[in-house]
Amino acid sequence: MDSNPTAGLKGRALACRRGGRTVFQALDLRATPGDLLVLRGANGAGKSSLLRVLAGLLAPAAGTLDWDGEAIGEDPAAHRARLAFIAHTDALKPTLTLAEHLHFHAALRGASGTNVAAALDAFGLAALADTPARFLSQGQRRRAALARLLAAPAPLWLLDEPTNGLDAPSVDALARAVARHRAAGGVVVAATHLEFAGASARTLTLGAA
Amino acid sequence: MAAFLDMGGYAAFVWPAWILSAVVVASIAMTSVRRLKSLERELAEVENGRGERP
Amino acid sequence: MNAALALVVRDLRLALRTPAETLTILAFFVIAATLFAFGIGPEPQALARVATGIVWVVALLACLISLDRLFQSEADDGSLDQLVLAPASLELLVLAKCLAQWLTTALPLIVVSPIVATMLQLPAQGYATLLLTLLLGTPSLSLFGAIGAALSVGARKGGALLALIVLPLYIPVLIFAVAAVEAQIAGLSPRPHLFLLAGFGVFALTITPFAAAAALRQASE
Amino acid sequence: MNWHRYASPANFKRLSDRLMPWTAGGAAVFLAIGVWTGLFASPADYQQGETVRIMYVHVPAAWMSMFVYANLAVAGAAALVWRHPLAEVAGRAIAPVGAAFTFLCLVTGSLWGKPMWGTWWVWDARLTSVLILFFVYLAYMALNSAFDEPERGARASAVLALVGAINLPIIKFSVDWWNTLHQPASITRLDAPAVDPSMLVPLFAMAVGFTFFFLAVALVRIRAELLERRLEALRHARVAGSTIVERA
Repeated sequence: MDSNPTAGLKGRALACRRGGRTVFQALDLRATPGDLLVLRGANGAGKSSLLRVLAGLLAPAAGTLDWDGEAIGEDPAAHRARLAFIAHTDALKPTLTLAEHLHFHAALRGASGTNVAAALDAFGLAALADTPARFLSQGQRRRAALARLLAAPAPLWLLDEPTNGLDAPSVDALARAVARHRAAGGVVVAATHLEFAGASARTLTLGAA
Repeated sequence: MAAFLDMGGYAAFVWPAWILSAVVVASIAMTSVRRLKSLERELAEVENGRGERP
Repeated sequence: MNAALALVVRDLRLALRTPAETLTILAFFVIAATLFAFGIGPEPQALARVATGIVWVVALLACLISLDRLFQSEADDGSLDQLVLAPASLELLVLAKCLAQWLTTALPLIVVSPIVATMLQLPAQGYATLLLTLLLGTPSLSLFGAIGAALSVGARKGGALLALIVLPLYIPVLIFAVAAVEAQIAGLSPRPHLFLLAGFGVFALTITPFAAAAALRQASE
Repeated sequence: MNWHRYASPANFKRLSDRLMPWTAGGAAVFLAIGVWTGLFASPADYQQGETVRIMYVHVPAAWMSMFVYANLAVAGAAALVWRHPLAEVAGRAIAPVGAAFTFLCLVTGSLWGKPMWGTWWVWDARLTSVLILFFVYLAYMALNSAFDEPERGARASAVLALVGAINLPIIKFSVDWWNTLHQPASITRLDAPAVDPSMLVPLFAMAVGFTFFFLAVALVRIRAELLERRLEALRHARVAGSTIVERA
């Protein structure tokens, strides 16, 4: 990747208010292509709120947020197109099979379905492709949610507690996917307690007031 | 005076209409002011840290 | 475009996989109509006089009931975030949800309505216009219902919040539709009422995407 | 003119203290004139007799129900477009007042209808439209308080207020359409009674009096809402332990 100084995600003096109180304020963050930014902090410190601000779901009370030097508010559709957001919930319909979920997700994001098989395989779900979601365990459901990252490729990954309910091999699968994504110049922002990412991760701690 | 109160035979309709209007206006005013006063008291307590009610 | 199409296909697939939901709506439609017969009495003339109104009111309520989960189910399992974050415009996706809801609820109601109308002794010349008014009117019910459903995502459970929000908006549909059928029965032309009904549908089509999308964006803040 | 500074309770208190004498005073003066001319100093109507006096509260109440709803829609638009906290709070504060006036309009309409038309409720196009407006008020208030977060309720009901504002004229049209279709010959078609000049004074005085009263009460209720929001924020803060940046 060119060493363009403004590439990637850049937040300046971000503030977020919810329920009339300030969740965080005067927060700066930087994640250049190939970076992993890990968000740390106690519950209620605003990790999830920050991820929703980065995704454009929640407007910041103050501050600016740029991608490649351009404010994300300039072209919301482009920002939505460049990100993949995995929240606490797995967004799985009980009666739909895993393959159907991923094909729908790919179509929803305007991607072709060619990556679905690879996505399932990467998270060890190839054998469960035609299994309705209601039969899956908590860990399998979590892996199915994470498989969306590969089914519809996007440069910016926003992950909220991705390792919840994952067993060790699954955490490794996620770590491998994150490493490959970073190597390809992608940006990953993850709120997590586990050290799953390995080397060279930036850390931002919230709620250290 | 009685003729006035009788309202040409329609007393049963004119007076309730006006009395209800007065009641509605008065109750709006009273409830609003009372609510404001109680909130002011409560806020004063909480801000000075005395009132510990969560 | 294929994002919206994919959403319609997914919702139709979900509906086909859980037919119970659609069947319960249809069962409600028939049972509620028969309640009116018990209330008004079996004499054909008495029922015929009010048949159009009953069929339409009960169809309207059946449609309302099916809308309660339209977006709440998406919010519960986290799909709402994915819809709001899709590159495709949320306004378009809202229309896709409305189309899917219309196909899975209103269409079956329209298919069943002649049976209910017969039970309520609807005069013979009214059937064609009844079906036409249902075809023209139910889209407005799905559209305005979607606004109500989007607004009440995340609201505290219970109560008739959706009904309270949406029913006043249904009044013009009910008035124009019943007027059209009754005009037909009385031998008059239903055309003016049908045009108003269709016009109201176009109006609903224009404001629903924006109102519902705004409500969904609020819900996923 | 930065409106944002009025969002803080202290600033808004100064504004309302300045406006209160004018609004409350205006209400007292005009309502006094209205009551005096309406009940005592105006002749009975040649056609309706004394029942015309009911009109002096019924028509102003109808005017208020629409005037307050217009305010609600404007506040809603401001809350959605500029996300102004004052607009969000104003909606929640004034909706009950609008609903109360609409209820008053319905009851006085019924009290007026009984001697005129012989029944407590007549599906007259105007009365029916006011009834529907009453339902919309109830829906607004229900939606406004149907969420744990006050902001969420305020913005959701703001959308409803706007959707309602666009729909009310159409609903009014459809009710008129419905009314003309089913015009029962039996009930005499009571058009708006010929309002001769002596009636204008009480009618106008009561309407202006109600409007001033509404403005005065709105100031009080908005202040109360701002304080409640502040209290809510303080309680949240205590729970979350995070500091509050600016004091009242």
